[in-house]
Amino acid sequence: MLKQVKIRLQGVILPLAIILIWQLVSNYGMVNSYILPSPHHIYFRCIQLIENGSLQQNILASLIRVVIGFLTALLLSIPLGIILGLNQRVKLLLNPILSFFQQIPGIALIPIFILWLGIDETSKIAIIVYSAIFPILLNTINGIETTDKNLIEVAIINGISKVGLAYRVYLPSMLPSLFVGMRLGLSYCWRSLVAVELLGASKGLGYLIQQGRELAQPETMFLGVFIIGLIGMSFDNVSKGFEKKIIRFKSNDYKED
Amino acid sequence: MLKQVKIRLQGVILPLAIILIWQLVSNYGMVNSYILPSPHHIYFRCIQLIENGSLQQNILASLIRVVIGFLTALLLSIPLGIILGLNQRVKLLLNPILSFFQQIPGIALIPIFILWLGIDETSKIAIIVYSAIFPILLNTINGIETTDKNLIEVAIINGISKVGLAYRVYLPSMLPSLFVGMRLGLSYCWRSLVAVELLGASKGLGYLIQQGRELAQPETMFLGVFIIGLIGMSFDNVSKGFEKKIIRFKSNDYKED
Amino acid sequence: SSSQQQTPALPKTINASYVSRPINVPSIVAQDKKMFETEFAKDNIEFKWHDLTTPDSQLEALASGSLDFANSLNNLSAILAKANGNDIKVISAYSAFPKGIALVAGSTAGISNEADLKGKKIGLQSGTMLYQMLIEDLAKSNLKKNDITIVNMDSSSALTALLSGQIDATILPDPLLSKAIASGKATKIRSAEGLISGLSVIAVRSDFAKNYPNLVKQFLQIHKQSLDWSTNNLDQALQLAATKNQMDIKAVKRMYPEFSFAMSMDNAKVDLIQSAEFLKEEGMISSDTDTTNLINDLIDTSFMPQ
Amino acid sequence: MSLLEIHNVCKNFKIGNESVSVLNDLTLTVNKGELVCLLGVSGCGKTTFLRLISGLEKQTSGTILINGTQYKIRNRTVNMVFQEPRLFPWLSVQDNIIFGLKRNDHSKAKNLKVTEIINKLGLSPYIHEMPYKLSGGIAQRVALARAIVTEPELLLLDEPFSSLDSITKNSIMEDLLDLWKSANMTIIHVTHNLDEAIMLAQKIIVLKYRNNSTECFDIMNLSYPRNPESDYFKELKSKVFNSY
Amino acid sequence: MSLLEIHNVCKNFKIGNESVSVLNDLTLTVNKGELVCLLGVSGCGKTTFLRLISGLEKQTSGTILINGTQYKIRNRTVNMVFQEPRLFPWLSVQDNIIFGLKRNDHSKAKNLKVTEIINKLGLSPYIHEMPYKLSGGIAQRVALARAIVTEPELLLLDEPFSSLDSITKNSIMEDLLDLWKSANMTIIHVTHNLDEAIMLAQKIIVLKYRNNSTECFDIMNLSYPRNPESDYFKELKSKVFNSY
Ligand SMILES: Nc1ncnc2c1ncn2[C@@H]1O[C@H](COP(=O)(O)OP(=O)(O)OP(=O)(O)O)[C@@H](O)[C@H]1O
Ligand SMILES: Nc1ncnc2c1ncn2[C@@H]1O[C@H](COP(=O)(O)OP(=O)(O)OP(=O)(O)O)[C@@H](O)[C@H]1O
Ligand SMILES: [Mg+2]
Ligand SMILES: [Mg+2]
Repeated sequence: MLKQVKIRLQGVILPLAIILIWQLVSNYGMVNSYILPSPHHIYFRCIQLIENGSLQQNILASLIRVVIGFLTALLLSIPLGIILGLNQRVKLLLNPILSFFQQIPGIALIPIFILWLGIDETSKIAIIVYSAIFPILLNTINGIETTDKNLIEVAIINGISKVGLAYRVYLPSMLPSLFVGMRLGLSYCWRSLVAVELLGASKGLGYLIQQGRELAQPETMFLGVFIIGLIGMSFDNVSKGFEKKIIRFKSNDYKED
Repeated sequence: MLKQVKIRLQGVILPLAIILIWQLVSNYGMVNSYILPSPHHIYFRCIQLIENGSLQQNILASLIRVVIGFLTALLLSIPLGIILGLNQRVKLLLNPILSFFQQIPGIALIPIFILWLGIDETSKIAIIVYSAIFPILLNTINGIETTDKNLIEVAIINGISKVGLAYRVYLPSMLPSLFVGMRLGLSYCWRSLVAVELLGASKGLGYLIQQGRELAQPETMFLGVFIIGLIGMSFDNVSKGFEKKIIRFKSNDYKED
Repeated sequence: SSSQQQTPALPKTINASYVSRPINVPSIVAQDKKMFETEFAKDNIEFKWHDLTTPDSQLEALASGSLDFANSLNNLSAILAKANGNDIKVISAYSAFPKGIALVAGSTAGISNEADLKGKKIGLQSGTMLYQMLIEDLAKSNLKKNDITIVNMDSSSALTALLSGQIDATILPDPLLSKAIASGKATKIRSAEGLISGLSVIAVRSDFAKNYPNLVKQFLQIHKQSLDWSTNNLDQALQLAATKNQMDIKAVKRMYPEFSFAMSMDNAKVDLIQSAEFLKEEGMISSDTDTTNLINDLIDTSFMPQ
Repeated sequence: MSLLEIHNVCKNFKIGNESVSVLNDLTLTVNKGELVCLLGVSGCGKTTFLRLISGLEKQTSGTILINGTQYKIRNRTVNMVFQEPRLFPWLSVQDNIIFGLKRNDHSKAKNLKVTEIINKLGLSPYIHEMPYKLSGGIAQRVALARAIVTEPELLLLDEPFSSLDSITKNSIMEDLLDLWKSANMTIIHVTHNLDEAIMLAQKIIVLKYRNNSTECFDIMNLSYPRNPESDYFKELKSKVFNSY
Repeated sequence: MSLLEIHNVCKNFKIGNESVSVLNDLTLTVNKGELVCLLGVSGCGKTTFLRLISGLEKQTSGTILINGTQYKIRNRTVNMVFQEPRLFPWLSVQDNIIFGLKRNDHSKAKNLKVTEIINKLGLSPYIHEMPYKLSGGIAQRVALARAIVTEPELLLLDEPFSSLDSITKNSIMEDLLDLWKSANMTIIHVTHNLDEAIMLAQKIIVLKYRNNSTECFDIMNLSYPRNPESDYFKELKSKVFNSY
């Protein structure tokens, strides 16, 4: 128990140290406060926005978008990844087109999204989905392809159906890869928020960041950044914790002193 | 040989079909050419820009940036990934901060990059590096962590040094994961170009896309998109081919009819 | 340091931003003719251009010292920056093109004048000159912000949204404006003339201006030269602009008359104070700002060529 | 009645660019309910042979019939214990063992049977452990249990006792014989241990190394339990040994 | 002179929240140049014992000394053949075999020796193949070769012949004896096969299941090759068997 706490504490040391130095350096005017406002100013801004209630609204708006976008990305990319990982023909057919779209900047897709999906939430979700889908897809495929063939043979000889194979062998075996994909995908969801909320949003953390930049209010921008970083980090940690719970089968390994 | 060709052909069918339908639909005025120009128009624009030499320059400028940025990302993230994958203490220390930065939109870092790195190439490379680093890092860590402990024991008992362990056991074993990370990282390099080349570039494919947007020349924008897609796809294919060559040890697997 | 009368040694390099779009002829010409490079080379100063198109990056680069001059900075951004502690001086006008900015409506939106905007969906980026124009325009027809729906998006997206019928109206600058009208799916309601100045300016770091007043003067002098050259060689200048921006020469020729590149700041102070008041009303700068003081501190016309 | 018919089966593997023949023109019949032991030197193709029967590998030519028809894998008629334990690392011992049971087949009777098998194989102390904690011999027994609980018509065993000490092995062999008799299973048991074959088999088949021939020793008539120290067996042993 | 000294060694494993004792107060000495066979029922702790000696696992209490000092892993004094082949899937058979050789140790003499070992283990046809193409027995021999070529002072063998047929095994056992004599190696050989132990060992140690005792049978004096059919051996065999 105590050890757990100690370990947690270690991770906090570095961030705290950085913030402290940052504040000190700001106090002595060693950084340009127009570009890098002091933590104290950011905190002050935070309190301000909480008091007028707008921060909460911004967070909520983004949170909903990210959650919906991320879940949609999961729903699309995991089955697709399984199909591509298992079926060589489909893979050959779709590979070039996927490989092409993998490279396209999200901003370049905006006109198409507007044309087809309008300027409401659908388009925004689409951009989020697009940002998250490839890490999940590629890691799913990798998870499938690196599944131990020997175990698949065992499952097949035991009469497991294709669906059973997918969720009783491939799924548990690809979990580590899948989690990497999900964690990456989720963080690209957060990252995409600025671009997303340039498109017809009047609320959200990305909007806050963009507004902060345009209105030359760096503390607003950094507040947005901080909150995205913190929420994203929490999600990331939850997912890591989840991963640890699920993937129980890692063996004890040799430890050197 | 013939089979190879046939397989390649299959992959081309779908993209060709899409382009054909797109052209037909455009011919009949079924899409708004101010939003979605016809392939023919894009091609025409392409010829124009090749003839005045500007396309080549744009491609070259972006190519150099992406290559340098990607290589820098590799050089940073693979060793870091190996260290984090192997050393639990360092991981605990750095995890929160990495997890935090993983979520931050690149655009929010631009002021800081400008402050510290100026507005020349360094800042642009930094944005590219930032876009690519996390997929490589996380997949490297995953590759390290999923390396078969049994093989590591064999290596240790055979007196392999830590460095030897890294490049004779971990490296080959994590190659599939590493390649996923690299392919993702590379494509995020390409994706980042628009944001990158908003920052003081007068050449590049991202610049071209942005120009197309600002001057309401959709065919210029789509040309940029196409070229990014095609070059990125070629890189992706080269990397896939490379991967196949290197990872020879995949076993034959059971094929169902 | 003001007590020390010796001027600091000349800088090794001068960094300036330029924006070539939509048709910023002076910058394009100056760049093409290497006017600044040649002139400053005489003092062994290297002159470097940076294509920074977004005002945010320009201002951040000014604040961090990576940039000494910013060309074609829109007046609202300059005011916002100044109000938030980015110490810059506006030393000259760069351009103004109120004629090249207009309110357009989708042809099926049923809007023929400002009064029809009531209850409509209008897409534009808040906090910009375009937004300023909208507010001024609404005020003229006794409408308020709440009478319409503003959808926040950049102009490029707004054009797409307008053409695909997702919004009823928007305010576009050229060349997006002419594209919209040429498509036949949008009609022009009115231009920005008489509503806003549409002014963009040349700004310098205050630091730099204080240390090297002569260089600042020289800078504007060269800028003026580029303007003179353009006027004297108009066809050539427009051709350069067309090539630089990959545009049709006809489009450039059609747009050029909408632009004024006059450096004069005679009316600028009034315009800037009006803009600052607007920002204050919109809550974008602090409500206790003394706008006149702010603008007085921002503008410095002492470097203007005679 | 024959359960398994193998006619002129060949199996080549591609090694580099060459095609190397591992099994060549093999013909063989196994009757329903028979317990066959398959012997042969290391690398002669025993595992390959089992994989062909199970359908995991396709023969290069020839036909393999189970119950007179071509076997469709996933049919649960055949199960196999592989040469390596191949346990699912994410499942506990218990979940590994019941992996092959149909989901709707968790009746009480079935559960009792599974428990009985677990007990007989000495696995009850380990049922909640994860595979990486198991010793080699325990893991092997878990793999054996996993195949047995599905009660296949044809059970293929690829050296299932290789990691077991003689005491454990003898007790398990007895249990296997019991099960074989009661469940009316057909078993093909690959082993490299002559004594094991003689203790168990009704028929001993020796597969020759990269060659088209097999030799078959019929000891169907002999009753169990057998005494490998008897003169008959010693003679048989040396006969089999010489036929390698 | 003793090479290996084990004093009051205990090893507990955590299973769930319980700490289960696998080895309890074990004390043992192995002399330089000795060939010891270690027997014991499945799951009694033989593998754990070897892992403790090799340094891959740390004892819960007690001391293990090699050449009088605590052994530092990576020192190349000890090598081990694991119970599973554990071949590197990305290396050919040849590269697997020379994996443990120091990079600067590719002298001609060394190469000759490696080739000799490859030939003796019957691996020459397979040297360019990848591990997944190998049969169980061949893979096991590759693992054996990999350990032998490094010529460790102390060689730990964990059931190295479990997947081999008797012919192959007998020939390899002879080769191992030759090597042992010529290279002055010390060998601890875990096996579950009594005959094997009697054919090879100078000392047979029986490890008791979850218990603190071992039983030791000294047959140092007997010369090789041995005849397991002799009366002495039969007697010894049953003695050892009864001590399990
Ligand atoms: N997938 C494969 N590709 C190429 N060669 C293979 C493949 N599988 C097996 N072989 C070869 O076929 C031969 C027979 O292999 P098999 O595994 O059937 O032998 P075995 O009789 O089971 O041997 P052991 O007793 O050692 O397990 C071996 O030489 C092996 O190298
Ligand atoms: N990492 C571990 N965690 C928990 N228990 C373990 C672990 N490793 C081994 N054990 C337990 O310790 C006991 C001894 O295991 P060990 O592998 O040493 O047996 P063994 O004598 O080699 O058996 P076998 O002949 O079957 O290989 C077994 O009950 C096993 O379950
Ligand atoms: Mg085999
Ligand atoms: Mg063991």
